[in-house]
Amino acid sequence: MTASGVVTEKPISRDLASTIRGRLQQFLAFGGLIVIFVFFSLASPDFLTFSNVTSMLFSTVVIGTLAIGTTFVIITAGIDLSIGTGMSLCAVMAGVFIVHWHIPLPIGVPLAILFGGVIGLINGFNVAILKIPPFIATLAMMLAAQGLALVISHSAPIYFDTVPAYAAISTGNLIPGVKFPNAVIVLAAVAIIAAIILNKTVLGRYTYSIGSNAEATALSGINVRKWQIIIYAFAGLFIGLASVLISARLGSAQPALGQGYELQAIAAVVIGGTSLFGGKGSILGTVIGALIISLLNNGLQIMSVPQEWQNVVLGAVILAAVYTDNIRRRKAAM
Amino acid sequence: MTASGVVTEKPISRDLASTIRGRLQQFLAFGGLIVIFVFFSLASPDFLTFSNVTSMLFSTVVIGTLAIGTTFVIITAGIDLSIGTGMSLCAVMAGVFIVHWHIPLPIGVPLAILFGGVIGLINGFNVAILKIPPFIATLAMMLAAQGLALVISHSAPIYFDTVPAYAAISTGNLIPGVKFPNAVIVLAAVAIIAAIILNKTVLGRYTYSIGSNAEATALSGINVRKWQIIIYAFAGLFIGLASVLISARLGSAQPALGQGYELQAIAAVVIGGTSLFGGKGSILGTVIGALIISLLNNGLQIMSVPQEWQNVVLGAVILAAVYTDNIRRRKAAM
Amino acid sequence: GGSGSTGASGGKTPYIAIVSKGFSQQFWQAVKSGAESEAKKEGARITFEGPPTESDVEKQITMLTNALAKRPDAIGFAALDSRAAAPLMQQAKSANIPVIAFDSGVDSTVPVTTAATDNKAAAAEDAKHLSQLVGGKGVVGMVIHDQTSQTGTQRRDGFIDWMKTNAPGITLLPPQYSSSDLNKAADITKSIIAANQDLAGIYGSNEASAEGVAKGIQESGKKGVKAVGFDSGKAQIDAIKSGTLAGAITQNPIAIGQQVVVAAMKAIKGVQQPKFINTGYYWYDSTNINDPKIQAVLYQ
Amino acid sequence: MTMTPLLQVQGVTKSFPGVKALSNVHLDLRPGEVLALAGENGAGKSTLMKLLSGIYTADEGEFYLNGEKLEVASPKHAQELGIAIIHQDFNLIPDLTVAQNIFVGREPRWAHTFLNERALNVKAQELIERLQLPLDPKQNVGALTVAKQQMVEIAKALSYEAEVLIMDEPTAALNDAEVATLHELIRRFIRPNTGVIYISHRMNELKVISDRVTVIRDGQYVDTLDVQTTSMKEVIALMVGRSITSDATPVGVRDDREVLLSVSGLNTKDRLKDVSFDLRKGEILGFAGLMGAGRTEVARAIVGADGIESGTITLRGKQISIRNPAEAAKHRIGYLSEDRKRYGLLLEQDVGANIVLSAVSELYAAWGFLKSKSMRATAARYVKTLRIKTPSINQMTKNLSGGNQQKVVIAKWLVKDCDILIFDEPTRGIDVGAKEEIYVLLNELAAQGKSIIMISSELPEVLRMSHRVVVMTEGRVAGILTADEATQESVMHYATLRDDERPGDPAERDSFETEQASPTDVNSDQTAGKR
Ligand SMILES: Nc1ncnc2c1ncn2[C@@H]1O[C@H](COP(=O)(O)OP(=O)(O)OP(=O)(O)O)[C@@H](O)[C@H]1O
Ligand SMILES: Nc1ncnc2c1ncn2[C@@H]1O[C@H](COP(=O)(O)OP(=O)(O)OP(=O)(O)O)[C@@H](O)[C@H]1O
Ligand SMILES: [Mg+2]
Ligand SMILES: [Mg+2]
Repeated sequence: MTASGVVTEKPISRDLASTIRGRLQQFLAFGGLIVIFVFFSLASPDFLTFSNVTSMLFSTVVIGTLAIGTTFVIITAGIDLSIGTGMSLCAVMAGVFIVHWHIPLPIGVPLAILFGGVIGLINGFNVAILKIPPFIATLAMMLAAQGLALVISHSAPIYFDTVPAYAAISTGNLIPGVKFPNAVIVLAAVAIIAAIILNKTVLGRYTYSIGSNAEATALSGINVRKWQIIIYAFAGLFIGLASVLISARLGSAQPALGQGYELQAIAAVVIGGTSLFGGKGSILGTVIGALIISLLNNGLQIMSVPQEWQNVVLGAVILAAVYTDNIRRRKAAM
Repeated sequence: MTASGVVTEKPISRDLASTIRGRLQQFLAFGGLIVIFVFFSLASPDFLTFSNVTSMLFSTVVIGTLAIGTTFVIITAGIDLSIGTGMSLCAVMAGVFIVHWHIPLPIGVPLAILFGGVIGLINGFNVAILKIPPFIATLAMMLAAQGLALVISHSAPIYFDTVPAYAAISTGNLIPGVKFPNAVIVLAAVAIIAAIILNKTVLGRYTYSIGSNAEATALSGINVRKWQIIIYAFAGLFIGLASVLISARLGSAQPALGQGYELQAIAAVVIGGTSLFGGKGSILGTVIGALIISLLNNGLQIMSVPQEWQNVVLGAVILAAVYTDNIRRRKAAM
Repeated sequence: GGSGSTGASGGKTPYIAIVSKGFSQQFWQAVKSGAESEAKKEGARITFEGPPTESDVEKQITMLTNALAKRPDAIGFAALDSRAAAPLMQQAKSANIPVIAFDSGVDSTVPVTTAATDNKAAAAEDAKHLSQLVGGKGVVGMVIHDQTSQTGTQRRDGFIDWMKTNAPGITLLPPQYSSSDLNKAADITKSIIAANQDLAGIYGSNEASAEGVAKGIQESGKKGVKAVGFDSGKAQIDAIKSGTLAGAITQNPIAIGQQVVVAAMKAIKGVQQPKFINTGYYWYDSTNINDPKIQAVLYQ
Repeated sequence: MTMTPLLQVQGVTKSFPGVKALSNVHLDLRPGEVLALAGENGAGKSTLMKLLSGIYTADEGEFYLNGEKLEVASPKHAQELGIAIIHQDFNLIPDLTVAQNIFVGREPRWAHTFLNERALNVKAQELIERLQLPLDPKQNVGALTVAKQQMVEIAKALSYEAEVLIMDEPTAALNDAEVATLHELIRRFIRPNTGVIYISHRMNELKVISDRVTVIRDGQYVDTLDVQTTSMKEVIALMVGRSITSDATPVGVRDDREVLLSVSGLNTKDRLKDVSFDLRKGEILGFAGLMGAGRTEVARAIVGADGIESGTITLRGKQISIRNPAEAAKHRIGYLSEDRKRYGLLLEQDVGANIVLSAVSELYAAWGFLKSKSMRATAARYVKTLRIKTPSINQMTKNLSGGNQQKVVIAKWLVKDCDILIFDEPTRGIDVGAKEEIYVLLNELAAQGKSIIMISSELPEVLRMSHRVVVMTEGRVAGILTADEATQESVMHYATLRDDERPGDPAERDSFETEQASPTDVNSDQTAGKR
């Protein structure tokens, strides 16, 4: 065959260049985070201390875990509003399993996480099979979970103090001697695993495909319904995990805690560059998004900004961060 | 000329049939509402009383007004998270205008409504010009408005009792003798006006076309940015109006009230059949959606369902309502 | 926890970090203003923060953690869930930061003192007055501001317990919850009235709920329902003056705020003080509302 | 000639990241002419047109309209200047009706604000009737087939009363009959002060409609030729830099092949009536018919994309029921949709991801993990074989030229090892050279024993590829012809058979005479010699 003129010359070197550029972009997105970090470090001497940075990371854990799970759902062009109250329900179930039924931790904790998977499974079923728009399906789940958490717990916190080992899941220090809470390590591990799944597995690939064009994906012979259910159920596991992390941190399952977390988690995902219209997104972005939010909250509190002003500043900084990120991306795309 | 064989046969009769079918569909969507209504009427003798129905309608007013405005934004494939706290901020501003600055009502009230427009305008600017995703732009506004409402009001309600006429905007009875609150009449009027604007004006047409395919709309020579700003600003007026209605009802501007209203309003819009992906939606649907939510809340309270179960039932009914609506539509589309 | 030494008293203005149960509600704003005015008097610097809702335990814990990171000279803390805060209490102790608990007790030996009201007893007082107002019989509804928080449950349970033991003629409706949303409280009240035409009395467990109860009664046009509330606030005081509300229990949030700062200053200076400071509550109605003693505890 | 060109392009250069789409291109359009623009996929045709219509701005170069320098700031500005364009990728608003789409931005109004919907529909109806297009002004555009959407684009462009009309592959989705209609419209549009730039990969059509043809290759100007005095062979040679020799008849026609798939009595609620046919092993079965004949419907029904009312599908002698395309894939049946943008591509994903999509879990995964290396190798191989013009397999598919996007869709189905491939308009928007290569590939697949259903609106293509031709009309199978029987005339005869119409019924035949005549006309250049 002739006419090789159309085949691009040196595809490899060009490929490499674009890879480096992509890396650089992510690095720069990270840059926004770093700017804020440096600012606070200079602005307040209390900010850049080991214990404060640790506690900032610690406060990222719950939102971060929820956000990572939701990233999958949002990349499929879905949404999950049930993560906040779903987390309360899972925490209550963890309490029921572990405190009331005395199931040992090595079984009870996975059970609680799986319970999150069941919540996701139901969401997935409603979305994929009953064809309920994700917003409504998960809104309904949000309401139901909220109610059930109260019903099951009789509107009272369930305390884990009969099982002292439970708290160690979040607050213990795996690395002996260093006061670095386990929850942060768990978040890091989970982020890495999620990133691998999103980028290196069939599940991840189909997550992107479905979000890009569900119809084209279906016509390519992929069972979109089945995969949607799997993805929602998989994301649900993160609800369960978050519930364990938060209830271990607090030493109790708080049945009314959690509403509003969905918005924060979704915000982290979106700030991290994932599109609500599906097809685009990354775990690294989500983690950065979650860090930006908790960094800002922490920094503003550390700087003793009056609370009524904190939200004003938070809003403005989020806007500025995303705007500069936009400009950067447009520049990079030139 | 050629190719007459391809012309569709009997386009007129098909047209008529599809029109009738369309009407029937809306009637049936209404049907979901009616089923719930009839159920409660049978289940509790206290439900179907003039005063209860009035108060149910009254309780729809705020969410309904917010939802109508947001319908426009959502049809453009946008979202507005700032409606709840934006409403608080507007209410506080109404207090500042009317109570602190003694601006007479006929000017003060429009000013407060316009202030809502300004909030929308800023959102529109951030979305259209700075290209911030609507979710983030309005999330930032939500945070900023929340903070500003507290800052401006010094975290204390502003009472309108020096201006007794203000309360009449919501609670007065325009129709003499009949205890039918003005706010409900305002909502009805606003819904009709909004429906006319959405269906019969250029603004409405561009709302749909931007949501349906913004790129194609721009290529057709329409200034999409300009119209996006106009639409957000227009939707903002409803934030202002809702703030007047709620503060007139309560006799005070509550700076901390409002968060969470955005989710309810968006839920009303989506339950009413508007797609979060843009291009589709109607004011009638939104009003039905808002009515379904407040009907369920009211009915469950009237039936003295324990509150923790109310949310569970609410979730299940919303799911069922939307599911049946889906089936009906699929059937109708056959 | 490397939160260094306090090193405060060395000429620098002492810094007191106060973490409350809420922020934007009137009650907490009154506590805040009391604390601020006292701090001014004492020459101290304070910060005052609280989570958006009284169920947001995690947010409060984070706020407390951040407060500790600022190495304050003393901490004022109103725990949403005292057990969840226990490790942080230990951390404060090891950093030699004295803790003043307020509004409710902290399940820990760390706090130097606790300035709190007995919410259960206060709610019982409300129940007693309502029972008298309705003549010991009839249907009584409750609009409670929160389902799980300590103030919510104590004010609910205190009310219910008193009614159950002391007023057998009264039928209590299941409590409904307003999430401290005035608008919602008004809607709930109207629903309760619509469903119970024979409603004799109704109780609102905080400012928003009480004000909502007054609004709901007013909007429904129903006459003869006796309503009692909790806390104060302009609209509530007006409702009491106009008779829509029969009366209410108020605590003294301004004094609570002041006492937190006073106690903190004492603790910083190492002055001994009692383990418990009762901040008290007062019943007020149209008869005593202009009493200077009552006027002093009302906030608007 | 000394007259000022209507439109002149000089020294235009345009680059995208990693791609130099145009370099120093010039072109002039004379008043009163149809100028064809020819070039391979990715040569830069659409890019040039987008520069003219204000979508992109040129890196270098100048434009002149009637001798005056032209700076097109935006699409709206282009409209105001009298430049109208039909885009290759549709730019329609799916949730609006046909009428609303045609006049979007120019709606009849009262007081500048209120829409006069009735006037809008009347205006649209008038336009549609004047143009003789089979459209209903009140129908939602999103519900239309590609062909009809194309017509909406045509109507919209013609409604502007422009001086310069740019048509970027307006006929890619059209049937010969509709092509003829369009040509008639163009002829009526041409006046002494107007001109048309016409892009198409159907070479025979250029001969019929255009006066001159400008050829570009790899973003560079090659030559401009007078159509009257040039043969299309020369144009093609200039385009692809070599001459195309094609054997113009189906290969491997045999009638002793075993039946693989048998469809019998297929009915759908909407369109199909009693559709029956057999597909044999190693066979290329062509599907011909006018627009709306139901060919796409048959394909979608077979793969389970749409529900069927009755009828059986038998695969290798066993009756099967296919509820969705995933089940079809399990039976090794693949479907390439005619609407690449809506049903074929993940536009926001890269080329590599698209190419391997349908084969991911089967060929490129172990224990759920992707075999990235082998995926990339495969993608790179198909980019090479199909000569997909892209800077790398990491390029976003959206950024490819139309024809190259189509090649990506084809590659996707070549990667997946299907026994039965249903190709719906597979060569839509693909240049002549690449078409030949795809034909070769299809013939190779058939020779390997794969069965192919090829739905195409280009009759010459159907005739040169198909072992047998199924002709459909109005949802029915009007006739099944062998390769020998299938000719322009016989196919068109069956394609226009009406319900209950006996072949040769003179009264009914009358109304289709013109319709049959014109396509024959159009294709005479290429096909007359072959048959
Ligand atoms: N937005 C874009 N970003 C990057 N590259 C682009 C973009 N648009 C076009 N290109 C590249 O520019 C070149 C020319 O594309 P163009 O669409 O003009 O080709 P074409 O001649 O119209 O081809 P076809 O016949 O396939 O439609 C192609 O290599 C294409 O990949
Ligand atoms: N008159 C019509 N009314 C409603 N729907 C129609 C009509 N004509 C066609 N359709 C729809 O369009 C499609 C039918 O055209 P289809 O694509 O099957 O025909 P085709 O033979 O493949 O023709 P082509 O692909 O050339 O348009 C189906 O989706 C059908 O529902
Ligand atoms: Mg092109
Ligand atoms: Mg077709």
